[in-house]
Amino acid sequence: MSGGDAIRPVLTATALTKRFGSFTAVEDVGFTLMPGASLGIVGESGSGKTTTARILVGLERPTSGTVVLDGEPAAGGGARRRRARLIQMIFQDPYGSFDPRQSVARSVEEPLRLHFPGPAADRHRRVAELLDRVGLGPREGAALPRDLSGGQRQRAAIARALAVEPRVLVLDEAVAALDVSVQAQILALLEELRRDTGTAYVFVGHDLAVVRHVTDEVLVMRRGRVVEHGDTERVLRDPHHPYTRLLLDSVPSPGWDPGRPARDRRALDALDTPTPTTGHGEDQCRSSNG
Amino acid sequence: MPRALLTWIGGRLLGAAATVVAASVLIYGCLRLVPGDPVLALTAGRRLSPEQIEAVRQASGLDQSLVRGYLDWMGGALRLDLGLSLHYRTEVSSLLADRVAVSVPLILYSAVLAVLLGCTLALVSAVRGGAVDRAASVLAAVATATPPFVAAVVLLSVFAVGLGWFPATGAGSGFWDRWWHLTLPATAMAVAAFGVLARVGAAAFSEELGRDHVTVARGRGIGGFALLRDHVVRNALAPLVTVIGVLTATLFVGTAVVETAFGLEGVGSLLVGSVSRRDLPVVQGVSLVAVVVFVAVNTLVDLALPLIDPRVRTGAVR
Amino acid sequence: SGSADPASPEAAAAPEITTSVPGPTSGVDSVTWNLPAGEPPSLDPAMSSSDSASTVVATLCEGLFSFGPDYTLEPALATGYEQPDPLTYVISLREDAAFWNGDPVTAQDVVASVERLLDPSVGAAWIGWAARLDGLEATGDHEVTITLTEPDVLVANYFATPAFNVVQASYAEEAGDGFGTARDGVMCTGPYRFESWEQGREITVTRNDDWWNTDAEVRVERLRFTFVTDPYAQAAALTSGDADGQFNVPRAAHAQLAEQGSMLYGRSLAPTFLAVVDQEGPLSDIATRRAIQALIDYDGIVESVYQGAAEPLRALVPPAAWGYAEDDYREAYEALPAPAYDPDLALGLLSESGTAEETVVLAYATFVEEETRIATSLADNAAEVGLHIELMPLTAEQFGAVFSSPEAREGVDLLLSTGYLDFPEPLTYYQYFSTGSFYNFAGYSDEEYDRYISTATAAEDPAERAREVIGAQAIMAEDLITIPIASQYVNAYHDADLTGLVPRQNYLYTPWATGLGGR
Amino acid sequence: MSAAEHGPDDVLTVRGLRMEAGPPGSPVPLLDGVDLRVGRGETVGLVGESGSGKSLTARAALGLFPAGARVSGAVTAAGTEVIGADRAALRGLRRHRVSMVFQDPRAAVNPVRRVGDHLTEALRARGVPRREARDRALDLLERVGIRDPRTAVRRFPHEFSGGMLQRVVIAGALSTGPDLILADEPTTALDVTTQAEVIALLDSLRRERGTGMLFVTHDLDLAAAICDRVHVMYAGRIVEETTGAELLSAPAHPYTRALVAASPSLHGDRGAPVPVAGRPRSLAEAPSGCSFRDRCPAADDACAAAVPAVRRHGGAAVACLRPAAVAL
Amino acid sequence: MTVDLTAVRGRSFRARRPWGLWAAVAFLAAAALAGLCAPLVAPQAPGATDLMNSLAPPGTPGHPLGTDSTGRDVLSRVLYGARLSLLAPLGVVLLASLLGITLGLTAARLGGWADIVVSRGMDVVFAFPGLLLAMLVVAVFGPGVVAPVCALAVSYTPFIGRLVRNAAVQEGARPYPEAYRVMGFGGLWVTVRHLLPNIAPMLIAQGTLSFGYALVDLAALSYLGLGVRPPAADWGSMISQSQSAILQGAPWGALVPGLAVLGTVVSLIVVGGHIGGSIVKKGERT
Ligand SMILES: Nc1ncnc2c1ncn2[C@@H]1O[C@H](COP(=O)(O)OP(=O)(O)OP(=O)(O)O)[C@@H](O)[C@H]1O
Ligand SMILES: Nc1ncnc2c1ncn2[C@@H]1O[C@H](COP(=O)(O)OP(=O)(O)OP(=O)(O)O)[C@@H](O)[C@H]1O
Ligand SMILES: [Mg+2]
Ligand SMILES: [Mg+2]
Repeated sequence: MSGGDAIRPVLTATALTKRFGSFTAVEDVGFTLMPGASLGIVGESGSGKTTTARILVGLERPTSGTVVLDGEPAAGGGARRRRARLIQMIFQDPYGSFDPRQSVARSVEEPLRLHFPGPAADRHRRVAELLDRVGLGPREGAALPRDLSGGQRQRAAIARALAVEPRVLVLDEAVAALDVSVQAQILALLEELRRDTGTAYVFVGHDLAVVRHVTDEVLVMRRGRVVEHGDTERVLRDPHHPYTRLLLDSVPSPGWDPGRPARDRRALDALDTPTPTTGHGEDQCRSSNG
Repeated sequence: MPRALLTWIGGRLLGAAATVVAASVLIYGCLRLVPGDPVLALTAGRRLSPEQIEAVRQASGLDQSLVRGYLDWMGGALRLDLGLSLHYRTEVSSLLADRVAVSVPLILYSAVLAVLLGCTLALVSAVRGGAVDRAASVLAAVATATPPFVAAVVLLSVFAVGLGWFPATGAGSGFWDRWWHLTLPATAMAVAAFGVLARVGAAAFSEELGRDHVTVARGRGIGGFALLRDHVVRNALAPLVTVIGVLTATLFVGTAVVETAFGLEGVGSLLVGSVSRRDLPVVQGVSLVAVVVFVAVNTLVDLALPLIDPRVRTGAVR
Repeated sequence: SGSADPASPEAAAAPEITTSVPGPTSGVDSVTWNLPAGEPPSLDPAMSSSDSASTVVATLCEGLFSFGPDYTLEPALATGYEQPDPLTYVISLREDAAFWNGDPVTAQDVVASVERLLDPSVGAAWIGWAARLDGLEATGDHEVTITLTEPDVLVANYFATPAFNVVQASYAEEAGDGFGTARDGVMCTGPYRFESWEQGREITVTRNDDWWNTDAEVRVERLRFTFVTDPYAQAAALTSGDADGQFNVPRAAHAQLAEQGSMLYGRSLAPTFLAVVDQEGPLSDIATRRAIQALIDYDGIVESVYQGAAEPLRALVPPAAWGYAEDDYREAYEALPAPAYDPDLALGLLSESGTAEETVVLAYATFVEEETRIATSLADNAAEVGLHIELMPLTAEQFGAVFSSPEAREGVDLLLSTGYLDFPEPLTYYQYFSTGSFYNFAGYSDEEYDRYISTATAAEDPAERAREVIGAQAIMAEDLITIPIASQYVNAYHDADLTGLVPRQNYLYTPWATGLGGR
Repeated sequence: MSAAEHGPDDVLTVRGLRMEAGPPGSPVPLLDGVDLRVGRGETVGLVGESGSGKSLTARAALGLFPAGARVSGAVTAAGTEVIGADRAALRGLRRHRVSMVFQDPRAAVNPVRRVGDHLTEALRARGVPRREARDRALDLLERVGIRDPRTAVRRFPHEFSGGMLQRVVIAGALSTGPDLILADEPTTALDVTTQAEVIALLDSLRRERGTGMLFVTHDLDLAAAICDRVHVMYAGRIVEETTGAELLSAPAHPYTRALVAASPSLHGDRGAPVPVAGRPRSLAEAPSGCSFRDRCPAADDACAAAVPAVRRHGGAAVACLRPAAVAL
Repeated sequence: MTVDLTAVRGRSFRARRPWGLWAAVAFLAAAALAGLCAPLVAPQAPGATDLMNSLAPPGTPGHPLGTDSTGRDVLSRVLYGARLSLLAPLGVVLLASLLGITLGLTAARLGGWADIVVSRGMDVVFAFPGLLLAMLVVAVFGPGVVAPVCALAVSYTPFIGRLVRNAAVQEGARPYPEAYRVMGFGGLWVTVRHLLPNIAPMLIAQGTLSFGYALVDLAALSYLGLGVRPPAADWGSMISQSQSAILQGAPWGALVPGLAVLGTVVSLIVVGGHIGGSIVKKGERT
């Protein structure tokens, strides 16, 4: 993999495991991401998608396992800046990911100041460029996040992430909160950026249709583990794992039978719990987050 | 009871005990902070022979190390022995016991007044909104801003001296007589707490009124009193009870002012008198009792919260 | 600024002094009497140096003698005393007196009571008289003999003060520390017996129907003492009838109360004055002291602060305290210059003074509203002529400490206070300023003054004594080690249904309530 | 639009519903001329992007209008005219005839009361005795597929997962045996797999009881899959009414077409989602005339003249001057 | 006393035209100005006594608001009294804020044991009502201003500290602090540059309310004779000094400073409520 002139992976995750107390949120997750590639992570709620994403960008320290970025292990603390130059993240809630008191332009400028110290004029030019790149004008740049629409905010968040010219962009449910028409705009923008800059994507989402359109490869997670991993088209057309099939069957389509996923799911749960008489299922009794 | 709940209750109780212990260290330590020889502060104004001064020094534990002195004092406190008053020369605990009989009914009475009136005004203003709400919030702000001594002077002038409806001083004896005697002081003390509760309550009630489940309940044909009781008041109870817990502190120290103004000999006026007489054993005793009462009330509130808001039980909230 | 115009049109009319009142005609079940100084710490006569305690104890306990209306000694537990020589007092005791529990009063009880008071561990304030005490013993079942080391004409006066209050020795011993407290109460012989003390609420005493003094008809069956201290609350309590009466009514309420009940005044033995505490500092120059006297707004104080219920003073001892040789005292008093507010004079004096630039620290008690106002006004008047008086307000305890500890007097130059005489003997007060006296804080020492005082102390003959005292008084007026201000009247209020009380200073030591009754 | 087919069997008819908020001087229009109907046993979809007025319309059927809103038009739910109805009539309607299921079950259920209270509350309000109400509640929980109803009624909402809680809400909605269920995005907050289960549940209940359902969603695939008819809403107006089957295959209004094109598909061979310019509008922000004209590639001056009238286009009724005229 | 602002915010005094707010701001500005410019506007020196002209009614020439029982001009004293009456609570709030922000941010940022220790410590202090702590301190050090101001500051610290801690934890749980960390910024930088400014409005609102409560507490202390020592005067001591004159039919000496206290505190509540309210308004728009 690391040999000579061959392109080396920009991101390698090996055997990532994360425990919160006795609860295992992520277990033995691993993958490699080549420059300019796009990897999807799908799964039901609580399957560990976000936790995995947070481990990648260093917001969460894995209980075990390693993340290698551009050939070098991404250690904690000290290497924060290097890691920031290599990997960036887009959050699901674009409003919350901005300091509500700062104009969008200032928010975009801030990482530039940290990573590319230089004359202010250059920086301002670069900010204008970045905003323009994601389709925002100077008027939007001067506005506070709260005065922008959801789509505009997500564009601004992308501009900010691109400011440091990262090799990898992690998108955690980045379009889930948007209306379909706007979602399509953002997806188109992401596709265009990937083409132009060669940034690799880790796209976390629960909407299989979206994942199908933006990723080449997909991980299907269930209860913290990867249950299926492969080429996106292949996985969606010909799922190997019953859970993946369940996910696919759950998506409405003409002539859809909503009763089927329910039956499949019970069958799948029965497989997991050999003795099914444990009172109420885990779905009925929530764990502590609420 | 689930194990987690028991652990939680145990934790709260332990925390409360720790708080009281830490507070008692502070209270005791104060004596040692007195500038100069603390015994001078203790004997100030009393013509005492050197032997007597030595006796005071011993009685206050000043001849011992800080730790020893504290342990003795705290040990005594646990046996309800808080030492001797320098002024009255009787046990602080017996002084307190007599005065509690005045202060406790006063505090309870004024708490009931503040809570009933405050919550009623809050509910009316949240439900009615508009001009009623604005008028209520002005009233609440003015009430919050009225210092108890101002309220006391006004009430005395109008209702005791002017109209003669209520007695001006004394705590009365017998249930009704006492109730009648304590009405003005309790009202004077309740004013500020009433204002705070009206404001906090209006905020809590209107917040609850705006919640989806209230709309849902309306959409299911639940209305009027039942809606307010089951979906608004019940839900706003948790923040309100918390505030009421904090307000007990206000009421407790409010007695200092109001008892002085109304000539009631309760814990508050004992505290004020002892502070100006620098009767430190009494000041320490009253402070300790105040802190214990406050911590106890707030711990009770904390323990009551899971009954009011079941989410607290599993730690889902807070 | 002070009052330039002496006769302000709004000056309050001076209240009338009550000299006699109609006697009571009917009995009263219960009278509620407020103690404005608050709940007494103890009812032990040994502790009765505070106003509150004295007011209550005076109804419960008696000494050997009592003061009559004009401060003559009247028999109480003693029937009389003889003085075989100036150093010996042989006191014969009443044989029919009994404690409330029926036990007779014995000479041993008397000796034990007096000795108890003298025990330093009790900490009684009443030990001043015993400076020249040599012996005290029971010389018969109903006879007690006291011997002195040197003659002291003042000693007999103390027989009527709490210094000689008699408590049952066995009871006091048994009660120990509890004696006088709410739990154990006291055991005395007086017209009222201790019934209950609900701490924080009230002390109740009931008539002692077995009192030896069968001549006195005690009309009030029960006295309830309450402890309202806040002036506003006191006024409210008295106006609304929650309390039936009290001594020392807050001045602001006088006018209102006079309209609805009896507001009574009596001349007092109390001077309010400035005492020099530090003779070395800014007050070392007599000119500064005289300037300060000229800066006191005498008229304003009498009319505004005391609302007319006071008289300005030329000497430390007020006229009411001339218990003997009254004409001599008057002549001497009137010969003293009448002080008046005179800023021009003060300005002149200060220009001569070598210490006019220094700051004078004036300490006063904040709990006496009137004195706060006097101090405030004085400081302001001084500021107008360029003298800086720095106010040092003191709480009750701090103020008390000034009298007992030199540390507490540190930094104080001048002290504003109100003292009083226990009986009308001017010598008592002037004695305090002789060399080495406990209350002579300034360390004042004048040979001539000391000579006058010591001669007076041994002078049996009133006229001779008066002559010596007047000599001392003149020196004092010249040296201004104390600057007299005014003597305020004793006052009392009771509601319209009561009668029989003539307010006098001695309510603190005599059973004042025995005269009270229904109209 | 579908007024012609309006029959006596309808459980809900909305005709010319207009709604305005804000001070009378500067009104904020919220809804304009909304027409729709739901027949007995029918599932009718209401789709559109956020702010289009779907929830306002659904709530109007219960007489739940925003505070201070001015409403005109006619809303007849289960035979009761809602607009201008007095309290008692509205209360009766809500207690007996119409129920609602909201998007977020966690917000819709009082968090401090027991699940059992939520279920029995509406029954108790209409005078059902306590015991009977409880038995009915147990029965309902059983019906919506909750195991061990006896323990469940004594639990608190936070002890349930989202999917389970939505079942409870549905049980509560069914407790009164309504003629009409208003489901406002009942599955948006749920996982896909759970969504399927809840939809299956709603569908089976509707079929058994013949209850009409107004199903609000912004998921076109979902609407197409389960609805008999679908109304598409944009900026406070209904722009198209069509059948579930034709929604995806033959959208008539440019907005519907744009939506379909923008939705990524999982199964079909549709290409990449096609973005639409601009962002969704509320009625207050919408341009004059056709509110979609500023985002519509086929718009011209005629579209600005007036709000387009409804016209038939195949099986659909469309408010557009040139339905299906542009290929997207 | 103080109550967590979080319970009060978002309501009251949000009329469309905030007359109340402007009136409150104007009152506070006037009070502050009165304190600053007292020497310029006061008709008399605040300490100028005139025993023969005591209790002159309002409207007396030279004494627009009358005189007190020592013949001092009430207006001048209220104007000068504004200095101490406003400065002392300001001291309380500034001191409490300094302590509270430091402790709150420390607890929120370090978390774990530091959080537990700081929070428990604040619980202990919280158990002392402000006035009680002030009285305890007075019992030890004697009456005055400095000691009670420090005591009140300490007793108000938990209110501010808890607010800061909770707000910082809450704000820290929003994605933007994490976004900054992902961008490579350090925790301290994010706290100081982003978290603190964002919780500032809430802090200011709580500070405003605390100011009002401190004013009342200090006035109560003066009223009980345990606070300001004469000849210095604040409004509380003026009220207590003039209280008995009410009996003589001269209420102005107590009334005027009483109204000054009331007006100031009501204004502070209005302003604080408004700041608190606008925080929520801002949040509502998301
Ligand atoms: N800090 C934490 N402490 C404890 N448990 C956590 C923490 N963060 C996440 N979890 C738990 O880990 C599990 C996985 O969470 P994660 O957020 O990664 O799921 P997800 O796949 O992103 O789900 P969703 O689709 O709902 O976003 C969940 O059960 C969650 O409760
Ligand atoms: N009480 C109200 N006062 C004023 N405007 C309101 C009120 N309620 C809703 N609106 C506005 O009406 C419009 C339609 O709101 P509605 O909630 O019906 O949209 P929706 O289609 O349900 O959207 P979503 O998909 O986000 O739920 C929105 O622009 C909203 O801002
Ligand atoms: Mg997630
Ligand atoms: Mg909606």
